[in-house]
Amino acid sequence: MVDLSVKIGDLTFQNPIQPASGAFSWEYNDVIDLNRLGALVAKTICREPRLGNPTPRMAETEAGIIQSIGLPGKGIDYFLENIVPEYAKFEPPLVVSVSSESAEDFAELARELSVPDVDVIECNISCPTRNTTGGNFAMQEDHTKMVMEGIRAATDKPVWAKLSPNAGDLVAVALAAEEAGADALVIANTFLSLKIRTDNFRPALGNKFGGMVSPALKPIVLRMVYQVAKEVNIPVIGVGGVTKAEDVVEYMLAGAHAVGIGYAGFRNPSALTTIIDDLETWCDERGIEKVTDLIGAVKDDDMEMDPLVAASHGV
Amino acid sequence: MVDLSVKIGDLTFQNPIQPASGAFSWEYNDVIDLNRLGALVAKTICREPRLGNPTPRMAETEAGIIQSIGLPGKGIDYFLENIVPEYAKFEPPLVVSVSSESAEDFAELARELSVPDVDVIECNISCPTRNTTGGNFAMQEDHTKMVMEGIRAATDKPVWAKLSPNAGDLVAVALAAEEAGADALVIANTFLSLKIRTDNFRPALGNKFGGMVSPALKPIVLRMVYQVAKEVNIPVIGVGGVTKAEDVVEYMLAGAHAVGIGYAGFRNPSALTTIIDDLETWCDERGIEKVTDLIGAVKDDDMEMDPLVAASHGV
Amino acid sequence: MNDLAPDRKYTNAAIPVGGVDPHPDKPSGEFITDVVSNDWVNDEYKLLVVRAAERALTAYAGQFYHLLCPSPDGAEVWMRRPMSIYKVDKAATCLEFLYKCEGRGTQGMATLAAGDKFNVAGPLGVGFSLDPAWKNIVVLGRGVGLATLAPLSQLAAENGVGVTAILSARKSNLVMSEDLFDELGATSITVVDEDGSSAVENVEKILEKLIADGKADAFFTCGSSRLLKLMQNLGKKYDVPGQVAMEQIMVCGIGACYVCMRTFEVNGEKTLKRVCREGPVFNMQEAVGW
Amino acid sequence: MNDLAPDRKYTNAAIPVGGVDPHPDKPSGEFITDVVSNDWVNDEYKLLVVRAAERALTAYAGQFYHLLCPSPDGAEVWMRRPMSIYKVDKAATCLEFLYKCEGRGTQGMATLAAGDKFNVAGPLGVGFSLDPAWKNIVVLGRGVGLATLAPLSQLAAENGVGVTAILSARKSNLVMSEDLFDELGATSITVVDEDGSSAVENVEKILEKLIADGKADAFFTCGSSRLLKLMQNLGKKYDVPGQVAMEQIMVCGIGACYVCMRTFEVNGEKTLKRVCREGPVFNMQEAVGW
Ligand SMILES: Cc1cc2nc3c(=O)[nH]c(=O)nc-3n(C[C@H](O)[C@H](O)[C@H](O)COP(=O)(O)OP(=O)(O)OC[C@H]3O[C@@H](n4cnc5c(N)ncnc54)[C@H](O)[C@@H]3O)c2cc1C
Ligand SMILES: Cc1cc2nc3c(=O)[nH]c(=O)nc-3n(C[C@H](O)[C@H](O)[C@H](O)COP(=O)(O)OP(=O)(O)OC[C@H]3O[C@@H](n4cnc5c(N)ncnc54)[C@H](O)[C@@H]3O)c2cc1C
Ligand SMILES: Cc1cc2nc3c(=O)[nH]c(=O)nc-3n(C[C@H](O)[C@H](O)[C@H](O)COP(=O)(O)O)c2cc1C
Ligand SMILES: Cc1cc2nc3c(=O)[nH]c(=O)nc-3n(C[C@H](O)[C@H](O)[C@H](O)COP(=O)(O)O)c2cc1C
Ligand code: FES
Ligand code: FES
Repeated sequence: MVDLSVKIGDLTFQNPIQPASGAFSWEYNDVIDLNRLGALVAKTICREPRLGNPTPRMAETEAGIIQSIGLPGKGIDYFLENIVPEYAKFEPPLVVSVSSESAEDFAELARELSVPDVDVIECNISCPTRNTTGGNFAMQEDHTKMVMEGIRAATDKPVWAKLSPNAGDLVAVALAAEEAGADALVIANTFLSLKIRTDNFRPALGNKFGGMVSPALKPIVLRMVYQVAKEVNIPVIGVGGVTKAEDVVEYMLAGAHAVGIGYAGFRNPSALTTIIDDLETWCDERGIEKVTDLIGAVKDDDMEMDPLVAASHGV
Repeated sequence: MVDLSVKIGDLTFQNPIQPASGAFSWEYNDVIDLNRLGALVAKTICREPRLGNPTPRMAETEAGIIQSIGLPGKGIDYFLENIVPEYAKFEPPLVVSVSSESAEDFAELARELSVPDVDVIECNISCPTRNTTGGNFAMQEDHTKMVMEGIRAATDKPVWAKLSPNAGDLVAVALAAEEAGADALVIANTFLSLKIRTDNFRPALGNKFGGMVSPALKPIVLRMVYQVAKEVNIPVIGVGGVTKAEDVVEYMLAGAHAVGIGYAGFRNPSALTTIIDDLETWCDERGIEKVTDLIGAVKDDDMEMDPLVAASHGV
Repeated sequence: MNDLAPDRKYTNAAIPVGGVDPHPDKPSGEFITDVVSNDWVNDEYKLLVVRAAERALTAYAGQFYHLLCPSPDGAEVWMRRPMSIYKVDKAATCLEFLYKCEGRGTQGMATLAAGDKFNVAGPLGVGFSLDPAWKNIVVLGRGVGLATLAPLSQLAAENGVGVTAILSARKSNLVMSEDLFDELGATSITVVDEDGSSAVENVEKILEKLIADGKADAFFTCGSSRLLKLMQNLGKKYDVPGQVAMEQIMVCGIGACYVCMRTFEVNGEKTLKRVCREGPVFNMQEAVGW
Repeated sequence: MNDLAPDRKYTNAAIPVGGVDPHPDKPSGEFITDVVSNDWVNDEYKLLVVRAAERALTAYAGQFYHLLCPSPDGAEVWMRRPMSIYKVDKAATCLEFLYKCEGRGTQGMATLAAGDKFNVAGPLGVGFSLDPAWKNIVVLGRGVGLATLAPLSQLAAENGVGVTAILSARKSNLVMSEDLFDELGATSITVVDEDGSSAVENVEKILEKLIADGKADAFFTCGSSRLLKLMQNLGKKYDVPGQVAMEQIMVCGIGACYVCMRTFEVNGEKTLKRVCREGPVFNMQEAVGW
């Protein structure tokens, strides 16, 4: 039987399937067995209690949804006291996602989150509805470097940087995060989007802009994971449009060590554990002994070309 | 009955519906009445005959397609001699899309295309599978400025710049194109994407990367059109995911003067003329007298907020 | 050599009727139910009856299911739709949903026919609760809000609590559940817009009469902001406790995403709560309308 | 107040059976056909018969239709699928398609049942042509390639041209159209992998015999690179002209997108042509395999 475990930094995860931040909470234990997941990932928390954005916070689009939740939550103190213990009842490592509008506060939050029950600090530096100077640091490499350096200095926990698909030069941002000391990169957050209702001429979301989420976007995020994984020396976690075991394989072939799943778990609460089962079957049927053999195994070094076209491309 | 005509620069188009470059040719006259379209838009041409990219050039994804055609064509001489006369048989203005890997050649091509039967030169500075220094100038504002300035100096025809959704700071690129003298902006080209086949571990396209096209992407492009239209003083043409009259309305509300349509015409060859009909009906049913009244008419200045949340946002 | 076929597969382990239940002790699950019937109740509402696995039948009044609606038009419906449980028929191992055909999701539901499969997740949320001290309660519902209140009346009947049901609708032919309420021994009063009887002032009179008659140990409502306000005012004035079932657009339905929040006023302080997790049934006095 | 419903509407003016044709003179159109039947021909192939508007019936051998396949799985099929016209039945105003169930598109087609609507665009492309000088032709097809060659044989029969059809398949129960070819008065020769008769050497012998017997004024093939090469070689050697129907993945089907290109060798120079517009039928000697 295939060995599904993957290592990211010094931490071992029993399989490469993780929930995506904001799409999961310990309450999913009402439906599935959380101990089967590769990791537990808490929703992004901020320092102060936040109410989040005006409703409606979600609208369906032609092929997916846009959402703008606005990082509501009861703040870090409540989180450490009441939520972390809920996650601690389960076995998989706990990844805590955190966001802030200033680099100093970000570092301080990371320090405060460095408690025994927290295994990884995921830095949500890419919330699409925040602006580049107020929380969405991942649009620009210098902002990314600055904020990640502060966090790195503040904690000994593994730190992961969650990057933005809205950045123009994602590879540069990724390299900046690596240089600043990130242990892994999570690619990607949501695509900044807008829907206008034609019945009342108003934006469909209370917050106007929202982040788009859809299986449709997988090829774009996959391209980003592929480009980044070729350039960095730290693990990449692919997040975007995973709805089945083949998608996990595709991300791993492109260079990802693991995947995060959001939408699929909304559509089918039992999706995550089923994808783990299916991935196991997929590997076993093909005699793949370690799932890590898939990482970066895309065959792209001998692209078959139409001979005539190859000639015209100087190959 | 509603007046569907729109002006872009000095040119009047009988309605805001145009085909998107690469998704249309005079051969569509076999199926629909080309004289009903707002404009005719020829596929991007280059100086030399080009064979284009290795096949397969298209693959279906979860929700859309990725494609990498590679701008095949018989070159500008053949185009001027044989293709322009085919388009000249029809009444709507002819928009000619052009691409090159160097700014000098781009300008020279624009000069050569400045013949009477050509009404607009659309500068495809955003082909996603070209790199930033070799044809995909629209990733960076300085490249955009440089290439568009050369073209502007070379021709008196209206020049439109087709921008890239892969740019990180699209507003900056748009402002650069405007400053360089572009008469209008076409937003946007396709999203750089990758699909890897899990049966043979190979990229699904012969050219590895491809541009994604799907109605799913409309909210992302709509957001770009909205952001850019707020900042520039030249018309914007929205291109991405239009499949019905309501989508045209949505783009116009966001600030577009017109829309380009690709995918919908592939799916339904009779889509474009039907969308024109439906748009007319939509406006008539609502007593809208001029379709131009819709441009930028989104009601976003008095967003309704949950009172509590509004307070927390300082409103 | 066909890699395209799996492009659109979704993955789940929803439990079919008669299937093995991997988690018999969990409060909620993803189930594949069998459609038994799906008939029009009036011009706007349909009643869907589905047969479900045993654990799915633990739903109680006020809880909801999150439904994966089929497409009405050949393209996907991307999000589930929350729907109150209208009736749990343990004998027939059936769940019933009463719904109004509105947008794509419910229009898709309307296409379901006997024999079709239908994926439902639940039961979810916190439903109605009855204080043993209450002998008589009043339920006031408008439109499809009655779908949510019907099983409460059943619960009350089972606990020997008397129910007066005030059923409000635009037109008399849109009043549903009258028979159901009658069957359960509830006294039902119908008010409609047609003859003005549904006017707030008139409903107010009816409620005050019930309070005076000792028939209103608690208030329950769903489906109308206006009627909620009325009950809140009377409840405050006459010290009648109450519960309200709220609605909000949902994504997860489980408490993870914070999409479904609404404003509540608890001890004079405003706060946001998740309709799917802390609700959909809330203390009536805490609700801030909708 | 429901803006969500139009989210997934597609727009078209496809012409239904009996509908007004806005462009009676145009060579191609978008049509909504009525499914008459859709039956299995063998384990892998189905025959779809649809009734179509008059103009849709102008298709001739080698031309194709671009089909908007329904979904096999509740999610969308995003691109049309090209399919040769298998038969035009003008009397019954029907089109027929013979297809192999492969991926999502053809699996979706397989779900069509009598009474369903099916959107087809066409007829498209350049089909087969017959030189009046030809008295006897040889068609050589493998697998579903026969679907493309069948109407050619009909065309030949109508023009008094004799046809020898060599039908190649993996197993004898996968040989289709034998009856059809027989019906048209063609001499059909079946070769299969099972007994080795489909081996290139054997087919070569059969073809050389036909040439020697004066039965091969022209060659036609479809469906196998290997057999194309064989016919090209023999064609060159014995100066037999020929035509081949090529396949390629398509997007527009009309000539606009340049997705469907293949390499051809014209007068010793390599060039790319659009399968949908310059083809799908090409001069056999110009094809560079596939
Ligand atoms: C806990 C709960 C229980 C419910 N019980 C029932 C019930 O028993 N019967 C019934 O008919 N309806 C019920 N609803 C409302 C039902 O969920 C919506 O009518 C349904 O989601 C609309 O889906 P649609 O695709 O048909 O419409 P859409 O096209 O999605 O929307 C149509 C209209 O309904 C509104 N709407 C969309 N989703 C919701 C939602 N989740 N809650 C409230 N309004 C929404 C939209 O804003 C829009 O105005 C309940 C809602 C909740 C939250
Ligand atoms: C002009 C023309 C006429 C054709 N006539 C027929 C016919 O009469 N009967 C028939 O069964 N098939 C015919 N084909 C092939 C048919 O188009 C493909 O089998 C079909 O598109 C596959 O769709 P799918 O969704 O089932 O498979 P997919 O899942 O899309 O693909 C399955 C396999 O088929 C290949 N394929 C996909 N599209 C095409 C294509 N356009 N051409 C060739 N291979 C493709 C893929 O590479 C893949 O290996 C024809 C193709 C062309 C170009
Ligand atoms: C409702 C919702 C809430 C989200 N909240 C967060 C969040 O708090 N922090 C974060 O980093 N990402 C958040 N995301 C983004 C997801 O983590 C993930 O990046 C995205 O959904 C793409 O993955 P998917 O395609 O599997 O859904 C949220 C997404 C959704 C749909
Ligand atoms: C097959 C194909 C070919 C294309 N070729 C070109 C091209 O030559 N030049 C160009 O500027 N855009 C090209 N595009 C992009 C389209 O013009 C358009 O920007 C894109 O398809 C988005 O619009 P849509 O969602 O309406 O399809 C092409 C798109 C497709 C699908
Ligand atoms: S719907 Fe996700 S928290 Fe309520
Ligand atoms: S499929 Fe578009 S040119 Fe042939």
